[in-house]
Amino acid sequence: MFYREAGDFKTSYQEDSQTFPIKFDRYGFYVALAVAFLIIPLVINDYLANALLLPFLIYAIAAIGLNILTGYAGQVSLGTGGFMAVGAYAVYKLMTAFPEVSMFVHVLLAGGITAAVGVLFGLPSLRIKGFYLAVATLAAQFFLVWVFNRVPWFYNYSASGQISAPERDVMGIIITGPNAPAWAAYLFCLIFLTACALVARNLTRGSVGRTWMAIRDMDIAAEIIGVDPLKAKLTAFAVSSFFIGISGALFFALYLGAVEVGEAFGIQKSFLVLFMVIIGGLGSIFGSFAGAAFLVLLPVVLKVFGADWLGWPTDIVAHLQLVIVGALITMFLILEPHGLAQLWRVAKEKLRLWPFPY
Amino acid sequence: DLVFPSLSYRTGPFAAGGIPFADGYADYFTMLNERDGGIGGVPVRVIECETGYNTEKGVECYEATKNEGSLLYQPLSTGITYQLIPKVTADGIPLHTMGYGRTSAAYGKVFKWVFNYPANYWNGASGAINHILELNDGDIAGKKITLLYHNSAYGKEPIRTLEELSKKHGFELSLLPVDSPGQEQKSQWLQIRRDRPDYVLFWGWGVMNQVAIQEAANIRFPMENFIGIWWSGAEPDVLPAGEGAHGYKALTFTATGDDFPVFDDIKKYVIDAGKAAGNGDKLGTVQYNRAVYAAMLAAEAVRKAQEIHGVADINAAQMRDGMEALVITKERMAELGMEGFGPTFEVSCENHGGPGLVGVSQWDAKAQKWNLISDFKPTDGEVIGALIEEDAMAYAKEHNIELRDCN
Amino acid sequence: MLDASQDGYITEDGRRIGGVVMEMKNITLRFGGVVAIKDISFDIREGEIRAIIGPNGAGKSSMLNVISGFYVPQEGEIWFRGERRPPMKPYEVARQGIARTFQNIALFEGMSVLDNVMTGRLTHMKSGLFQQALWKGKAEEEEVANREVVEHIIDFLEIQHIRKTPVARLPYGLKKRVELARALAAEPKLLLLDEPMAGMNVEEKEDMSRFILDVNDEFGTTIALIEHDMGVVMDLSDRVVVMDYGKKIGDGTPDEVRNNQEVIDAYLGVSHD
Amino acid sequence: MPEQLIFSIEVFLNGLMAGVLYSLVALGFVLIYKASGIFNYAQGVMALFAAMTLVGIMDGQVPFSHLINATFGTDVHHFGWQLPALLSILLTAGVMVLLAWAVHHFVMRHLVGQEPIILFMATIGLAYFLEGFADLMWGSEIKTLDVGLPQGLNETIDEVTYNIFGYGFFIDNLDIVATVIAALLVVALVLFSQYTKHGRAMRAVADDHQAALSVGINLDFIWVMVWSVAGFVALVAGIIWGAKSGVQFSLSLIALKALPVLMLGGFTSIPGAIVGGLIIGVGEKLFEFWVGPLVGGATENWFAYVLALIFLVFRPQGLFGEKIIERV
Amino acid sequence: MLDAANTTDTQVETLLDINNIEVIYNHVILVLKGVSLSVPKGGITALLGGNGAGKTTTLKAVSNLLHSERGEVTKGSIYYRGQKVQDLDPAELVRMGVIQVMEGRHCFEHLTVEENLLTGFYTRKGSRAEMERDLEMVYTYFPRLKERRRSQAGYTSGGEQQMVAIGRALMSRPETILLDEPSMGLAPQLVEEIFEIVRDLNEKEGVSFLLAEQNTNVALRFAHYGYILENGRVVMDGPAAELRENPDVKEFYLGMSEEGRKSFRDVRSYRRRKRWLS
Ligand SMILES: Nc1ncnc2c1ncn2[C@@H]1O[C@H](COP(=O)(O)OP(=O)(O)OP(=O)(O)O)[C@@H](O)[C@H]1O
Ligand SMILES: Nc1ncnc2c1ncn2[C@@H]1O[C@H](COP(=O)(O)OP(=O)(O)OP(=O)(O)O)[C@@H](O)[C@H]1O
Ligand SMILES: CC(C)C[C@H](N)C(=O)O
Ligand SMILES: [Mg+2]
Ligand SMILES: [Mg+2]
Repeated sequence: MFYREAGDFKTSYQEDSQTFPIKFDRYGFYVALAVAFLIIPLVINDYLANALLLPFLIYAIAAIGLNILTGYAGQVSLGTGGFMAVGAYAVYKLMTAFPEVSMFVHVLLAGGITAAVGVLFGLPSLRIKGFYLAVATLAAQFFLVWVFNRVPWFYNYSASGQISAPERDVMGIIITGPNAPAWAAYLFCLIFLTACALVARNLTRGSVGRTWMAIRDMDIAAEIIGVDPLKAKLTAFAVSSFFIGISGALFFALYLGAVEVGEAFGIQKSFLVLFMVIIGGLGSIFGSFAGAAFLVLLPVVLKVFGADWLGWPTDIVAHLQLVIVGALITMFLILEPHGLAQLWRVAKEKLRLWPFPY
Repeated sequence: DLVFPSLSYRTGPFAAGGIPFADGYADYFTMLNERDGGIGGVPVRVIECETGYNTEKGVECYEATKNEGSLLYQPLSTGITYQLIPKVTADGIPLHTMGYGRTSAAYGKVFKWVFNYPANYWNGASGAINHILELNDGDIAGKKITLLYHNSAYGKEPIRTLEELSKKHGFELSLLPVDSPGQEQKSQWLQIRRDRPDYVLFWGWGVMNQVAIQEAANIRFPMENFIGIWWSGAEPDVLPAGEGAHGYKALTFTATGDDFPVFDDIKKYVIDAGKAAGNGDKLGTVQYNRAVYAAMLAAEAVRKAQEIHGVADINAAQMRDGMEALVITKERMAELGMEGFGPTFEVSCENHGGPGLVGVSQWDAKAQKWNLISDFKPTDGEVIGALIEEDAMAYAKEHNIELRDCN
Repeated sequence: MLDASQDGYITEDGRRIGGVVMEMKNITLRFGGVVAIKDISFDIREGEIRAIIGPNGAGKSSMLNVISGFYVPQEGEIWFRGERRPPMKPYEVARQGIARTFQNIALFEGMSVLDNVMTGRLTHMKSGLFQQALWKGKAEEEEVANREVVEHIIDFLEIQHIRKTPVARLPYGLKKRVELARALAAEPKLLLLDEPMAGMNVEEKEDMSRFILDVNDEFGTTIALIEHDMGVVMDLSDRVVVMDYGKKIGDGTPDEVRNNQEVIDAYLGVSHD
Repeated sequence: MPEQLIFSIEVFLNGLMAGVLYSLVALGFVLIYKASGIFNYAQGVMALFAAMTLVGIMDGQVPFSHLINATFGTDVHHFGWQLPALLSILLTAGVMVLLAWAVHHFVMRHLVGQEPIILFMATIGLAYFLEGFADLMWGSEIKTLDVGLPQGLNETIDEVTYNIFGYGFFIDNLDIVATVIAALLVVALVLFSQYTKHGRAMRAVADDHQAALSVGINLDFIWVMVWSVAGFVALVAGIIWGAKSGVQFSLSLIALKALPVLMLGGFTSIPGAIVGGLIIGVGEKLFEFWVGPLVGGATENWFAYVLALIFLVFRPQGLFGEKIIERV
Repeated sequence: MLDAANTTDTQVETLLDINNIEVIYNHVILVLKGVSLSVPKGGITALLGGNGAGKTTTLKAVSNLLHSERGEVTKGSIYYRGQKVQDLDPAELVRMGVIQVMEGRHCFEHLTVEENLLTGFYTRKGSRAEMERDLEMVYTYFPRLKERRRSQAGYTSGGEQQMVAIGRALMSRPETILLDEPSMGLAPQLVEEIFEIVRDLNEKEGVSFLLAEQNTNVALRFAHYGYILENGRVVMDGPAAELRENPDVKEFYLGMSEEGRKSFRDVRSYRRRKRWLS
């Protein structure tokens, strides 16, 4: 038996509620961390960073954020793009206003500002539920984008309304702008992602996480057994927006470097992140990673395969890519509506039982 | 070989403009390869990469192609241009945004790697006002001019210049943004009906063009007072409105029609040979022609670079030198089979934007063709120059860029 | 009638029942035109098992919903522990020490049994968002302390073996038991049970009865319970309220109720004994 | 009459007309939602697909020609025929039925009973697929659609109002046609869902799949039927929007215009879709017209959503939505 | 219609025949581990057993409603009137005369009571008049429904919803009704009432029933034959009268000890559960 949890006994409740209760998983996690922090920075290049790794890390943060709101607290949101925009513009204003302050601080503050905005737009969730709420969050999406497009103060009165990230450093290492080395930007994002994932995991395994899930699974019952729905929903909006704000800030400052709000943070972005969450698995942090990886990789792989290897015309490849991505998404949903995370869980269950079925 | 990535968009909301442009760009290089065996004996390789007009994909395309020995980027999108400006500057690859992108990139002292000759959006704005001035014998004080624009970086570009010009000439400017993609413009046109502006200037792209022209025809706005930028004046924009579009004007920095020898060569060596990038039915249309022009400018810069550095297989830095030393003369255009197709100009270290000569074309619905009704004329360099310098300096300050010494 | 003096009474099997914990005075509840509860008054005493019975649609569940603050009656007063209760949100009521189970199981299907029962402890957990985010200090201590309480209840209800199972996979009877566990985890002063034994067979009903009696015995919890199985009601409860069409048609000891002709006509059909 | 008032009336009327167009798209949503609880995001792309197919059939385009040419090195483009509009519309309707069947058979059938959000995501996947598929099939160039619908200023209204107010109102002929068509469609659909056996079965399916199965309702049939009807509604929407702004990608984005309409009207109500559409049409046009210039314009995108949001805060199930039955 | 005594009589035609079926949910959860039973024409056959024994699963296996729950019959066979019915879809079974009344009532909340009933007519080819007639028939069995015909089913009480569910099934003119826990959550007199109606339908209309029940007491009073299911296996079966007298059944399912029914209060310690198999 390859994967074991039998014989892995816990002697205290602390141990039982730790992040990776099973030894095998725990070691896997350490190995992954070591590779991510020690090995990848050595081999990284611009293409890897800009086409794959940065978007993956950044989207994973957004996906964790949305997963908290949608997967754990059950509030479907289509406003992710708008909230990412808040993070991006917040960090832009901060970076340009206080150039000497560390980017760490700016990004965190941007998250905080987004959290506040998130709470504001989360208020209607008290009355509006399910899909109606999903569509209501679109109001946030469109309104925020419009505001950033409209109010010149946000883009420092630049002629075109674009914002672009000036060069900033962390302890002397440049991490934004074109001169930032790939490994530095990568590590910066990775640190945020790791921290976000750990915080998310801590929140979801404790009482806050349980209030969220209770609201998700049956809000009336939750309220009757003592969950304050206002507090539960608003903390979910706040925490979720905090993460999404961070990801928006990184998306702008480290990944794209220049942003046009309607284009970069439009409704498509909201859908994309929601997809990541769903393909990855609602209510699973691991799923957020898996979903982000899948949807960042897939188009690139398809493109490289179609255009570069088979040499097909780019438009056919682009069309086929839509067809394939669409088909794969639906296929995934059909095969495993609970996402990659569930697939992984089932695989583990099978492994555990192997070679004896049932 | 000489590598030219083509960041094109044959899908998505702006495919209508993206397809002919991508075709023209590729076909011209194919023609050079077939006819001349490349440029200076070195074959040209075009790498097409689909962006869908999407900035993220644009960045991905850039990163994927930049290590292929790419000489020049033309993303055909103001949005992508903004992402690429810092990147090409860091990587040392020239970027040519012909008639789009960041206007102040014309300021070569700050934007070493970016070029936007022969004309930019501020030239466009000024050119349109000049045309109106001409129609009104130089006095447009008190006239009402409305700018109907794509609510994006692209559409907002002319605002600053128009504001300056309205101060200078005393016309009243009002702004009407339309959100992308712009299929619904009813309110904007009802507003135009109410305000009765004397002229409507128009910065649109994609479906927005077609709808605007249709709506203008619907409310019977006098078409000759409706003037679009060069990206809003192609065949697919006017055809759907039929007769109604007759008289609509669009600015341009290229000639119209396929009456130039270069197109015969393209037909002969590319389309008839079955080597066309697309269906081959776009030749002679506005955007196709403009792409041929863009490709021609690139090829000329290569020649210049080969001349300067004495190597045939040039690199990106050499390409940049070629672009900065580019001189387009009447004679050279004639040699290329494109006499009078575009303005003549010179690029310099300070000025990456060319002279900003702008012409006006008008749609003839009966003949179904665009006619050039005004030659390529200079625009208000005084106003524009000052604005460009101001904006470029602000950028330099924000990004800690040291001015180049151009002497 | 029993001697309902201020300080309670002694039951047949010798348990001491205390003073009035909860008193409903002239409650009326309407939904649009439907009058679900019509001017009903009754009380619940400390330590007693109080049953509410009546035909389907009589308004029993609505009454529990009124007690737990989910429905707000148009008229009437609610007195809890000697004070008139101001209008309250359901979660505030829960924090006062009133827990309940639901007629149609309302477990959190996406969570494990353990997590479900832990949600019952929410009213006892105080650590803030930041502490939890870092999983330091109070957050962890609290988690462990409450986990111990919960484990005790899990042992008590004999659901150790399914601790980590997602509740969605459990059979009905176990779900009911988990729901009871969740309510108990709150260590309520007053426990409301809405048809805890619906859909169970005799054996399971016996178990459930045992649990209910033990809760009452061991923790001294006051219990109000709705049930259709007359055997259970008659055996377990100290006093019974009978409702019909929103009105109260009987109130008293099981024996009194069982022999009340109005109750027989409206509800029992035949006399049960 | 004061000029401002006259302008407002004109904008109001145009808003009504625009609203009807939104309703038309929203209708397709409502149908599918009612019958299967699926929030069909692909409705917009279906309109695009329908319109492209219609143009393709009319102009005798060879489907997948680009793909065929690229793989086999051939050079086929057109069959060289030009079919009459009506026949093409019928053929396209047939294609939409086929599409309905395929969507159901390959996708939705396997997702029965999943949570709404999963279904929603599946339809977004479907939207991607269909968009790529439509482009592969017919090419992504912009196309003009002309089935002979009148377009442009309506002279009669212009004249009549000019005589009355001294100002000729602008009403687009196309909008008038759209209004009539939409009205007919709505009446037909309401009658169908309230008074026929299949309509009733459709509503039953919406409430409880399992129970519907248990009484012998053939879910597959109902769903294919509903998707077909929605496909037909999409075709109508595609024709009208296509005539307005050409047949191209952006047509699929009209879905986004329909969402606030649905929210406002209630996801399950056919009359709601209409009234919601009208309120939003009028609201956003008037707002853009009067308030837009003060705040810099381009408010239409968000105004509809914000308006719907405000409505929802007071009526969480939308204006006409079925009351959410909340009991424990 | 059928006497409890002669259910074992071979004369009687067997309608439904389930042979050794196995059901798996989600590809991993094995729920039925070989269940065999048969339902004779004109009888009321009860399927008894505790929670999670697999009663509902058995019924759904017959009516083919398992698919929508990711369940699957992996072994064994099911015959109705000698025809293999495993691969039919539920609608075809309804047309053959087998209809299920689901556990937990499952009314169409937003349809009116009458519309709910009419959905039962969906598979019938009958005329309008026939439909009206059947509707009347249902209303005579359930006069209460006639009063509430115009109200939305979502707002009717539990008992009424149960009636709607049964009435709806009757509208398809079934030969066999698979009735899942009709007594759940109903007040005692309603339980009696519903079972009386079941008996009426059985005797007057000749409808056969396969009845899943927890309430062993009532079920054995009205049924002719019973199967006891535990843990996905049939552990005992026999004529209802015999089962009623079986000491084990008495103790575990009827809650009686030698001295008659004992009080719930007196069960002082949890009994070690005795299982036939587990
Ligand atoms: N949220 C609500 N909206 C409208 N009517 C309601 C609501 N809740 C309950 N009712 C109505 O109030 C009446 C009483 O319902 P209630 O659920 O309290 O009955 P009950 O006594 O618990 O019945 P049962 O034994 O069937 O559970 C019923 O007629 C019911 O339809
Ligand atoms: N959709 C499903 N997925 C997974 N397991 C299921 C599913 N439905 C039922 N089960 C499991 O199958 C077993 C038998 O369930 P079933 O509903 O048939 O029992 P039952 O005898 O009808 O019980 P009850 O009296 O509670 O209704 C239970 O353990 C249950 O958890
Ligand atoms: C063809 C284009 C470059 C015009 C485009 N709208 C832009 O981004 O500027
Ligand atoms: Mg109740
Ligand atoms: Mg069951």
